[in-house]
Amino acid sequence: MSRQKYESPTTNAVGLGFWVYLMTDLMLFATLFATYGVLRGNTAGGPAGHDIFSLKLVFAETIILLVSSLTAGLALLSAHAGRKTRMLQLLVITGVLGALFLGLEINEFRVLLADGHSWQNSAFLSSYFTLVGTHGLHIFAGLIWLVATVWYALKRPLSPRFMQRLTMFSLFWHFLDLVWVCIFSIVYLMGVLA
Amino acid sequence: MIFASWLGKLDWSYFWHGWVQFGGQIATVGGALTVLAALIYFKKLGWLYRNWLTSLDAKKIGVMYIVVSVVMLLRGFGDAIMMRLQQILGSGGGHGFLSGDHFQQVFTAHGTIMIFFVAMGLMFGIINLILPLQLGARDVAFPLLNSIAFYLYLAGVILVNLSLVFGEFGAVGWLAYPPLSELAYSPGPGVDYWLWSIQIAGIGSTLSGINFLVTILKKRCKGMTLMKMPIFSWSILATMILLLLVFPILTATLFMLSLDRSMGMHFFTADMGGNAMMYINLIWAWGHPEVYVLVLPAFGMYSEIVATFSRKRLFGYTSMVWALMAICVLSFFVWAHHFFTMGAGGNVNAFFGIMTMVIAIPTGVKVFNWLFTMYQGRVHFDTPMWWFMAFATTFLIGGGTGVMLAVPAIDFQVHNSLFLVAHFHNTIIGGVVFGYLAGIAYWLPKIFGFKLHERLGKAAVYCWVTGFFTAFMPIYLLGFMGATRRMEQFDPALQYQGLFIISGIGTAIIGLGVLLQVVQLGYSIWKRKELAAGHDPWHGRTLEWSVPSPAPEYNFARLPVVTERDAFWVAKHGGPALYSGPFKDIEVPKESGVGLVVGLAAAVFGFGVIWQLWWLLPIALAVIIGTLIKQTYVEETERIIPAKELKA
Amino acid sequence: MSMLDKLSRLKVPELSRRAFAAICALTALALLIALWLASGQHTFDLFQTRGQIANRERTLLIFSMLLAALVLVPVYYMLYTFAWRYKTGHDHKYSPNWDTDKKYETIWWGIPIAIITVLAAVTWVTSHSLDPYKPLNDDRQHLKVQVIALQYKWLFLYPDQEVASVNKLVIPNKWPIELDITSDAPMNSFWVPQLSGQIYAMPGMSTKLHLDAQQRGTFKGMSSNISGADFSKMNFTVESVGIEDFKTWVTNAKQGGHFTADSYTKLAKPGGAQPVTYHLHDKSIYDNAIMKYMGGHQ
Amino acid sequence: MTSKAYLTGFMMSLSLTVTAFILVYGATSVGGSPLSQGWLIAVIASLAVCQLVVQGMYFLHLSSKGKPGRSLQIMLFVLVMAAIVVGGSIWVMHNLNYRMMPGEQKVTETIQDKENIHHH
Repeated sequence: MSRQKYESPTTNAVGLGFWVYLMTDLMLFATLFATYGVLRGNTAGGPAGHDIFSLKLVFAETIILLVSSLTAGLALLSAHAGRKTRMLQLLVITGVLGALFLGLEINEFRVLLADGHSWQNSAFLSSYFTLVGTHGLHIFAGLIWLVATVWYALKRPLSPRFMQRLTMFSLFWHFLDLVWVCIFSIVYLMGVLA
Repeated sequence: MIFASWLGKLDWSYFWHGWVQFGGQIATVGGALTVLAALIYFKKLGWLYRNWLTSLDAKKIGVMYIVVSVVMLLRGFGDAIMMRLQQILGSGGGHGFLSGDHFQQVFTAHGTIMIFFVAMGLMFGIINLILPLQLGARDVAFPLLNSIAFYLYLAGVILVNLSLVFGEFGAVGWLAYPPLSELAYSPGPGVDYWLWSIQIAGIGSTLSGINFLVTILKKRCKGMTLMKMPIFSWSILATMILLLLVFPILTATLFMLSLDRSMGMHFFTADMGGNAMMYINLIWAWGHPEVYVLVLPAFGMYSEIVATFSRKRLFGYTSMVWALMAICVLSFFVWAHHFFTMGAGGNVNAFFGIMTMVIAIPTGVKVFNWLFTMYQGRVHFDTPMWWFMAFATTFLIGGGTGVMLAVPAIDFQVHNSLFLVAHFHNTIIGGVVFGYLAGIAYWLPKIFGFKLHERLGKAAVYCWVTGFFTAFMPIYLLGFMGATRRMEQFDPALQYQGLFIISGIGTAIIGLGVLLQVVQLGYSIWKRKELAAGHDPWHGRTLEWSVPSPAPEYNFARLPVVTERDAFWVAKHGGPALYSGPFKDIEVPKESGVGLVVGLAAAVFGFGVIWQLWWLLPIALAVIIGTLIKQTYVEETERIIPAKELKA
Repeated sequence: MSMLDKLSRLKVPELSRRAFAAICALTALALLIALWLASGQHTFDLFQTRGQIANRERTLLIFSMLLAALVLVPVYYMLYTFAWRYKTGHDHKYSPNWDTDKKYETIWWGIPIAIITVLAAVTWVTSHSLDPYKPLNDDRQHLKVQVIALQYKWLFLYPDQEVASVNKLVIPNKWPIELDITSDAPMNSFWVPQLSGQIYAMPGMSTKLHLDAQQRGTFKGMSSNISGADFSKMNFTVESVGIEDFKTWVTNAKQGGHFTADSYTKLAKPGGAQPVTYHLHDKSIYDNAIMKYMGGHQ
Repeated sequence: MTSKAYLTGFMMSLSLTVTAFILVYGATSVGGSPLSQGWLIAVIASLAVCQLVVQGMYFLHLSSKGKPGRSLQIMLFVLVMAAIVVGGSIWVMHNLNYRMMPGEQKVTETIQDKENIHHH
């Protein structure tokens, strides 16, 4: 892929608007992290982090999301290079990986519920499910956006408007990976250590 | 618990709550039906849909914001009258006409409506009307997003009014502190109505914030650097930065409270590890910056008005901008002054108390700058300037009592007392309401082409100020007597009734002021020919006065080029011409129903969660997502206004 | 021609008429309030304070009102004189482009900063000296009272005196009192305006408040935070009595019914209550009322 | 913006992630870890921050120079404000939770003296 001159999103209005939206999402997650930080210890007699987290599963999820972030970036790159089929393939891979990540997470929640550790049992579990679940919902929204983008691009050329939307999507997907870095470090790794 | 039955919590008994509320139900439903009947009778439904409901012209959306806000102001004011009457009757030994629970619903609705659906509505309304014009822009950055944001606000309005007709409203205060607002103590749908009406309106506010921030940063005309921007636009820039930083905190906190109530989680419940203090901490981390979000645009309007009516440049433009930014940042360090009495340590209370006082410094600087704008000016006392004098007279007392409240050891004695109630009415009525009414009186000629009747306007200002003092000085005194807030009856031996009666008289005088404004509006519309205002009725200084009144849909036939502050005043007095060059075709956004559909679907989603009709939620979400995705397939979203039409 | 148009053509000097109307309104309001003051015996709790803590809070309140007036009076003076002197039509100096002046700006950045620094210093000191958790400097042992806010009534427990009292807090005059406060209901706020500032009462948590009464008498107490439909009926009285009277009150109370965990559960049901006293047997009622919300261990 | 940049960014993130997981996996397995609890958390936090910086530079193309500098400035400003809200909340809540603890434990805690709560 050739070298593309990177035009930062905040130069045009739509890019700046989307970047500002990402910042409001950052504040939303900051609030959920603050609440998790405060309620972490309130297990109300129930299990704490180290009792219910499995490092192997989280490691798998993290790697999957990281790879999907890479493929999303490469998809944007090939779009800039005008290679539409290559872009579509990479976008599909990103979608599959995203869906796999979501599947693992939902399964993780299902197992927790089956073991009787539902979000109704303690403030810690409530804040854990909500923090990780909100990130999951964002991933789900990203997947819907991805499907819509691929469907739109199937029979259409790579117009500048489409390129703008694909750049927004890749920003969103990378942003979610940044949030996941904070989640696995603070919730899972530090949770298991405590 | 989740799939109890597809009818959820719906129950016929929620229609009937006694005769007093029946009056409210008749007023709400009756009002809506009469408007609908009038529209059908005059065959205007199609006209309304084509020209207004689907319009993406920021000015039309602004007018819609203001119309809805004025209606909600009347409803909120009705709540205020009911509270005054109840407290008069309840402090003389009788029980009044409202039960404790009903009284609590009235003041919860009063607070929620006045802040979210009157003040925020008027703010977004005036910004939509004036911001693009002041920046020399044809439109806001994202017209469609603007429409969606308005209809999310309208969805909130629909839900809060629906709670009066069917169901109940929260009986928990306008910020619904848990554990009282949790399921254990508020099992009914009331708190959910409160929660979802402001959650949906709050998301609308965030979208508007993004829209206006990008408009200011990206849509200014050629030559208008940030430091040459009118001061009102600066106040909106500061407001939007503040709004965008704190509304996500509200969204997250309300999301967590709704998860507690709808899915049985334990964020803020009294038991199972929940911590109600965290809710109070978070809601005020949003709450205090929110009141600055409301007052900063009013400060911007006062700066424009005082400069224009004193025929002078605004004194200390740079220090005014610094003061705005200082308030914007400092408002992030003060929120805990709302719960000094929760039991935090001396260090925490002292820190937040001192930071609250520090914020009074930039506010004080702004007042001095307004005074010295009048100094050696030629002050013309038209209605907007009267509103400024009313603001200066009342807000200073509010500022003084605010600094007193900032001292924790004093707050221990006056927290949640009627002294506090009088203080925040002082700052909100004196600062925000007078500011937005001044803004409407000042800019209405630009949007509709006629001035409001001067003498009626001044009479209304006179009633508002006299009414305000008569209504709230007794409330200050009651605060000193150790009367706490939100009580519907008092021990007659305390002899509070006299002061409540005086306060009732004050509220009646304010009511007269509101009536005068309604008469003024009607009279001015009736006599709009005589009251016709040219493009520059007040000898204005900024760009919005350089376009004809009423301002055309595209704002500027040719985009202006600006060289200095007060661009229009400079151009009027021998400066370089604002407009030059040939007329070109103008692209104007086409009408779109996306906002309307997304807003109504959001209201349905809210209704579904409130009454636990779970099957409604995926349908509403599918409609929202589907409409948005369909919109991405629409290619031509603009229509052209040909150049020759502009020359006419 | 409509009446309004005739009115608007009146040539009365506008500002003087407006000033006259404003003065007339202010006097009318002052008269009304004076009438109310004369009509009965009114106590201004925040000023007619009867407790050591409330006395110091009152001085602080008056100090801050004076400080605020120090700023407001000159600003009001400038506001109305500028409005009058620079009204169009009055002959005065007109300098339309004079829009900055370093000297003035340093004054109105400087003076507020100075005043705020004074108030900030006072705030730092008083936030610690009047901290509700800070015991009164009195070498006598504080009388320990445990307060539980229930739905729409107050329960006062005297563990050392083995007495339980509903809606009436009897305390020895001029004696330091230490209150541990919780709620077995939605959040409330314990407030006796004439004796001290308020402190929240929250379920599952225990807050502290220290106060005393400097003279005998009955003082009004209330919950100053909304906690349900009848929260406005959650009033109680504080009676400050002589040491001997307090002792007799305790002995009489101990003749009353026994206050056990069951009687607490019955009392905790929503509803009002008349003042009544019991002989307190179970000393752990207060801690159990908190532990109930802990759900296992903290 | 080249595929090489994305790949290097990916590899750096991958290594940072793997290091963090190995550290914690080792610490919680039978052998235990040489570092104390506090140090481990500090190391994980710094690894996370490094990864945020790496992904910010390579994936979000944030850099201090030129036009992309604007988005970095906005993000840093928001991060500072978020830190104020989160840090402030945790400070306030920690102080409140401590002072809300029932019974006398409060008396013995060292914070006791700092908050001048002395019992005779």
